[in-house]
Amino acid sequence: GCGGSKGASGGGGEERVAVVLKTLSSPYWKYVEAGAKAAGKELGVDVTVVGPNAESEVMQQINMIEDQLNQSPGALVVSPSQPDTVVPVLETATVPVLLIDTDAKLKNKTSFIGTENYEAGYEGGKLLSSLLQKGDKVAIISGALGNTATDERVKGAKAALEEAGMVIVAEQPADSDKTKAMSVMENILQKNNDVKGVFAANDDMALGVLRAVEAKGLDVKVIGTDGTLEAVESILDGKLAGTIAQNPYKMGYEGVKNALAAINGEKVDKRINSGVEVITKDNAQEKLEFLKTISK
Amino acid sequence: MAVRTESLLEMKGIKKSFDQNHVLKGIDLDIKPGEVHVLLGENGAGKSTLIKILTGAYQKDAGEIYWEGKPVNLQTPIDAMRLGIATIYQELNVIPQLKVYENIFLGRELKRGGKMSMLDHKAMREEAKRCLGMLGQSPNLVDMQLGKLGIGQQQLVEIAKALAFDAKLIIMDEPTSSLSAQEVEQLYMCVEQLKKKGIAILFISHKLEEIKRLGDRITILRDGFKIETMPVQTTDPDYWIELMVGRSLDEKFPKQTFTLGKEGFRVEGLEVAGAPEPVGFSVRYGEIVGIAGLVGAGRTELARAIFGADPSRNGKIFIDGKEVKIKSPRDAIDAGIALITEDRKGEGLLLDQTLDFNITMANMKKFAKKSRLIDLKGIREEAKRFIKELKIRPDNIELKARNLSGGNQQKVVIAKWLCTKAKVFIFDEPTRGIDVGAKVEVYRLMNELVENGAIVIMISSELPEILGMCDRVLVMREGKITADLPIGEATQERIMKAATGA
Amino acid sequence: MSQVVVKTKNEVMNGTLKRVLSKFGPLIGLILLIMVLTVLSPKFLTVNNVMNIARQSSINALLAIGMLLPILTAGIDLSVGSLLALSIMMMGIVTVNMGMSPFLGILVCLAVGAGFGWLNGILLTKLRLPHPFISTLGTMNIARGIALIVTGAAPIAGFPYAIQFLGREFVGPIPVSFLLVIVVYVIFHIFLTRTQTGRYIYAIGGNPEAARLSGINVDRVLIIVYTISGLMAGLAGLVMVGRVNSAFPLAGLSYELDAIAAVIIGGASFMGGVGTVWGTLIGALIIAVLRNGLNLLNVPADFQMTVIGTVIIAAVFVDVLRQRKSKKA
Amino acid sequence: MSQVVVKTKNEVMNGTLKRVLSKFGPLIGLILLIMVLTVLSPKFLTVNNVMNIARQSSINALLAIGMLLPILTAGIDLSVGSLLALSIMMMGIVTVNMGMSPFLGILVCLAVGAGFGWLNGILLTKLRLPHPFISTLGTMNIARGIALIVTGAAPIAGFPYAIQFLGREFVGPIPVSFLLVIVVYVIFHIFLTRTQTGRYIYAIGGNPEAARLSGINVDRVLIIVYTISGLMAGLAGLVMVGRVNSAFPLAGLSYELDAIAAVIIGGASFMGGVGTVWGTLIGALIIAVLRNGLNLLNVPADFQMTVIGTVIIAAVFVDVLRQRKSKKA
Ligand SMILES: Nc1ncnc2c1ncn2[C@@H]1O[C@H](COP(=O)(O)OP(=O)(O)OP(=O)(O)O)[C@@H](O)[C@H]1O
Ligand SMILES: Nc1ncnc2c1ncn2[C@@H]1O[C@H](COP(=O)(O)OP(=O)(O)OP(=O)(O)O)[C@@H](O)[C@H]1O
Ligand SMILES: [Mg+2]
Ligand SMILES: [Mg+2]
Repeated sequence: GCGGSKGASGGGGEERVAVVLKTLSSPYWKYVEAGAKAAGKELGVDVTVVGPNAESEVMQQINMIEDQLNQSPGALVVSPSQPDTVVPVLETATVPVLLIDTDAKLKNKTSFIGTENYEAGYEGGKLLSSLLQKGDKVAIISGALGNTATDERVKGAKAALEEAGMVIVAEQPADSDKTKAMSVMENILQKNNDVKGVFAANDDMALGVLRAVEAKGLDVKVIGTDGTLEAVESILDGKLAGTIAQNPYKMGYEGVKNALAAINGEKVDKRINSGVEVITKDNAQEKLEFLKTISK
Repeated sequence: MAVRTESLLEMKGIKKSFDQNHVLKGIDLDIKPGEVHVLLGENGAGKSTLIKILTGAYQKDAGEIYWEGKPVNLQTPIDAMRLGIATIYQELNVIPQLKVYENIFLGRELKRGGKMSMLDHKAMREEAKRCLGMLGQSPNLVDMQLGKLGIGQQQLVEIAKALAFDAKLIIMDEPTSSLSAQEVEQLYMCVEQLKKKGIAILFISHKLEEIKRLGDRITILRDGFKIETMPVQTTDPDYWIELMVGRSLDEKFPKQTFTLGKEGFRVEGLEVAGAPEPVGFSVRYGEIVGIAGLVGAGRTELARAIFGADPSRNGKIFIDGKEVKIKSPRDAIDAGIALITEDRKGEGLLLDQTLDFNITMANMKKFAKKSRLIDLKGIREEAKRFIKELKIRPDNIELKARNLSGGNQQKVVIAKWLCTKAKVFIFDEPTRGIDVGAKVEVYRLMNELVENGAIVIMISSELPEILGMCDRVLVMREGKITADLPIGEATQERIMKAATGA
Repeated sequence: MSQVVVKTKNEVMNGTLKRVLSKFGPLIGLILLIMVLTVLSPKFLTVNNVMNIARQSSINALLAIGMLLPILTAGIDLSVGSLLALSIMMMGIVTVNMGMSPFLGILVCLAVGAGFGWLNGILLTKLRLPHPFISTLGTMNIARGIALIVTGAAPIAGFPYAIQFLGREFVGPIPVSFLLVIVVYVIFHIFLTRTQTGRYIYAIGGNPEAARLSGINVDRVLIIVYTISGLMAGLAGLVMVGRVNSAFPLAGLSYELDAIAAVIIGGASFMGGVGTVWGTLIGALIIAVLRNGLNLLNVPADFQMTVIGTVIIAAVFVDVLRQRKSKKA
Repeated sequence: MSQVVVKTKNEVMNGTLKRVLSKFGPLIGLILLIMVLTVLSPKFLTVNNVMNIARQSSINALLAIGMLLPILTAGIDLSVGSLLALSIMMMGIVTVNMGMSPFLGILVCLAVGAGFGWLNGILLTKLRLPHPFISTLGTMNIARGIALIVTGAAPIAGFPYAIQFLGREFVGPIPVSFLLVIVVYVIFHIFLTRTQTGRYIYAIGGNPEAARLSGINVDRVLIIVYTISGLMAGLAGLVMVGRVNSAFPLAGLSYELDAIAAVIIGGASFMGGVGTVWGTLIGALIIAVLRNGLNLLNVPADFQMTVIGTVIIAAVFVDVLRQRKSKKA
């Protein structure tokens, strides 16, 4: 869905919830948007979803929060690109503030809805280890260094892989870019052609890695993170070994739902875990159908 | 060493080469306070190079420089300026984006107080007005943006820049090449005043009359060697030429007269931007028509308008009685018109491209083969032909235009337009900066063009060359053609009268 | 047409008006933009929102005025975004991690920016790299790399109030950061128009060879130019830290593009020698107003890019049209 | 010194060698880099790895050769990364979503790139925007916005083999994409040195006014230049799709920087008129070799940027040193 005006369906008197995401330029955040919009439709809330061009546009996100607050919404749902940065502006907010996907040390927040990225990475590491033997060589593909979400995932994955006794022979960045990930993997294979498994900090990179592996005709287990449509399809085709989905749709949906609850003065849990889903061949079909319904 | 107190400046055994090109092979030069010392030599003889070494713009390979008897080491232009050397370079060295007065004080701004204080714009303006006044220029000029001025006025600003400087030696590298008679006269008066104040002047020029008039001593350079230094007044210009080109020159203006044919080129009611009324004139086969006038008379504007170089223009142009529509330079070239522009650096050359590239640029079509690829060999041969014909030096087609001497650059621009095989040639100050020998070559070329059935129009601020080479003279003033004189009736006085309106 | 015309007072006035307009050329683009947004959104022309814009523009305004100098010399500084990041990371290490005085921190922040800027200048002039694109592309990567290394990519939060002051506080309704912008711009205006070095910057951009032959120490001026550009990156970082109370190594990513856009929209030329302080301010405001307006109108993110692209072209085109008219008249 | 020196055969040889060196200047930087990496990693100089580098460099090489043209005219094209993305998204829609012929898809891909490039040229010449930085910054945003809009930011996968061929296949050990690069570079070399338009490109960059007065239709040439640059973005996109078998709207993000870097490292000048096809190839290879080497050596992520920055400066500096020496000699 690409329209922003669909929320304005009902008559006046609707509550308005502003949702400021890290970006809207990737499928993951589109799922969050879809969830938020769906909740708005079901509950009769006017939902505005905005986000900068890229996750790295941190100040642009702050500006967007300011501009949304300026229009006095009933509540604000935010997914901070850099957790600490939103604190000063959100502290001044006089309306309920809910954080989704990424938490921040905000005193006046109503709730945090999401899964820690560390946990997602940890699950990914566990999944990869379960497919391999102890002592197997693995590689990690990280996002652009300094991107807190991918950095946390990498930390989690590393911890799980090390616990399971895997040998991490390479850890290289590919800036969350599919093409770069492919090149990086080709180069890693050049030196370590006995790598048995790869953890990638997002699905795009996982798919790029997969391409490099396939081209060499090697049997390497590749695990991604995010659970995008493309990744799930690849799992169904028996290519990608698995991905860790953080349930972005649910985050968006719960975010708006609880925002409305807060506006109405109802009690909202301080911490709502949207859970992670480990997606492998077993449950991929189900996930695919769900993703298809929400992305129309 | 001998006592040197007599000399202001002494250069000894100066050597300089660029790559394999040995330009200066041991030059000696001495300049005394209050004298006008002239440097004379063919294009590419190394005059500009020598003075650039003196001003710290280039580094010498060998030799010594003494200033007031003491050896000096000139690493940068600042070093030379500190000694009291002011320089008017051959190629304009101005900042088009800055105002006139800012250009005049560039590098030596006046300030309100100490070293760190603000600039004193007011004082600079006043002082700039004074310097421009010495050259007979209006004080209103000071606040103009320099880039908006014509090339002649820019040159005057350069001269004013040197005057504003409390110098002991002023170097002038072809200062009069872009000036017309009136400004030249002002400059001569200026030079005489400076001389009286004991300021020495190192003067480079290709104009023999002016050397005779101003110079005290003359040094002749040839092939990187100093040939001779001698007093100006007691020696004969023909002797200088002999020393400088290695042979004697029979005639300075090889004028040939051809039978006058029918009208070949006609301009009717042409509205030139900035001109008060439409302009028209015609040229017949077999004649060379000169256009004279003062700086800023609008001659260049007229030429550019004919050529379609400036937009919005009304009027008709006929070649052989047929009207040609000209909206752009491309149209003009297709119609067979060539404009040899006056500003070789700004409008003529690709400084970073080779000579063959430059020479064939306006006529690349000719070298496209059937395969639509360019015939590189053909280009090189054509370029070599022109280099030989115009005696461009060094005769290496691979050289970048930037590395040629000023006069040789001018020849490359001429070659570029000869290469187009046009029918109508408009030369705008074609001999600017060209040495006496080469000038004759250019004049011969014009003769040849006329003989072979081309129309030739020459815009020039050099009255002698107008009088010497043209069959008819148009005089312009403030955008209007104020006189149309057959050469028999054209005298210096009549032309000046029409040009000044006096 | 053909007679000499005595200038009437009216015409003289017109002339002055024209000069003012041509000086504040891009202003017309800004005014048009403001008019359109005022019509489209009732929230746009409120004190609150105007102050928002003032605050949101300040970081880019500071980077842009620094960027003006290299561009005036026909150069460019691609490193400002990275220098901003490195400056604030170092400030964070000094004040938060090591707990030293906030004033020392501010000093470190500005010094790191200026120091790396100086390095840009040295690389350009002493190593004689062919174009600042290369040297600043290099230091852009180097500085970003160091910013990532120093804390292992971790962000730093919890800065002392003294550091936050500039980016956070208000004087009445006016954000301190915007007052800072005004002060800085006034200083730059004086610097560029009234001091020797300022004029030399224009001269070098206009014709570097002529500048050198006029005895200007071109290298020295260029080093000053890049040092100042780096210093402004540090200052912009200080303001940013004040706004978000944290420093992170990816701060300022690709900010150089916005800064360059502001300078060019403001009427400066990549060919050097042309450009003004006030034009740059207007350029920065155009960008900030545009972003703010799009947010107020809740334009979806993917459409925002398209709109921003179109408006950038349109804003400059308005100026081009105006100049063409004033030339014809 | 003053006598005429007869050139020995040796000297003539030396001269030729020098000319070759000065033509392939940045080559020395590349060779040095290769030597260092060969020593550091035994895997580096293997056929396999060399082919890897060839393949990895191809996308940037194609963008860079397109970028060379605007830079030769003293311009720039910031939009190539975005045009790449838009081209492949449209190709995806045509072939995957709508199931049309892959050849139509390829045509669409190239046409979208060329079409937007043409628009860049029109904006620059007909609207008379002051510098292509503005027009291409505008279209960079517009094209990226559209790329995001057309599928709502969703990627498209599963391209037919005919489309994947270029980016995926090998002829013996040699990747087809690199053969494509070679062919394209040869064509560009012929275009730039042997055709009228090619030479006009150099002329315009060297002195636009002189070019115009020499009868060159400057606007027409500039439009061609930007159209070709866009076309190459489309072609690079085609190779990318072949490599990763999917199109995504954020593809090619900030690829313009790598392309510009390759051109400048390859010895071209932002001032226009200077630069060669082979230099550009070497520039693209330097960047690819560097990235490959960092991966092979498993250099930690945080050090990579710093190393890249340093090597960019060093590679160019080597060339500067060489030129300075050859001038002295
Ligand atoms: N920067 C340079 N690089 C290479 N060669 C140069 C350079 N500057 C000058 N030359 C060469 O040095 C020689 C002397 O040039 P110079 O400009 O000194 O001549 P000139 O006597 O002033 O001639 P003109 O009367 O035409 O001005 C010429 O052959 C020229 O090609
Ligand atoms: N771009 C410009 N902007 C404003 N004024 C200009 C511009 N170019 C030329 N002028 C002015 O127009 C007038 C005519 O200049 P033009 O160059 O045509 O004269 P000219 O007779 O050819 O003299 P010159 O001997 O200098 O070539 C001059 O006063 C000049 O200062
Ligand atoms: Mg000379
Ligand atoms: Mg003239």
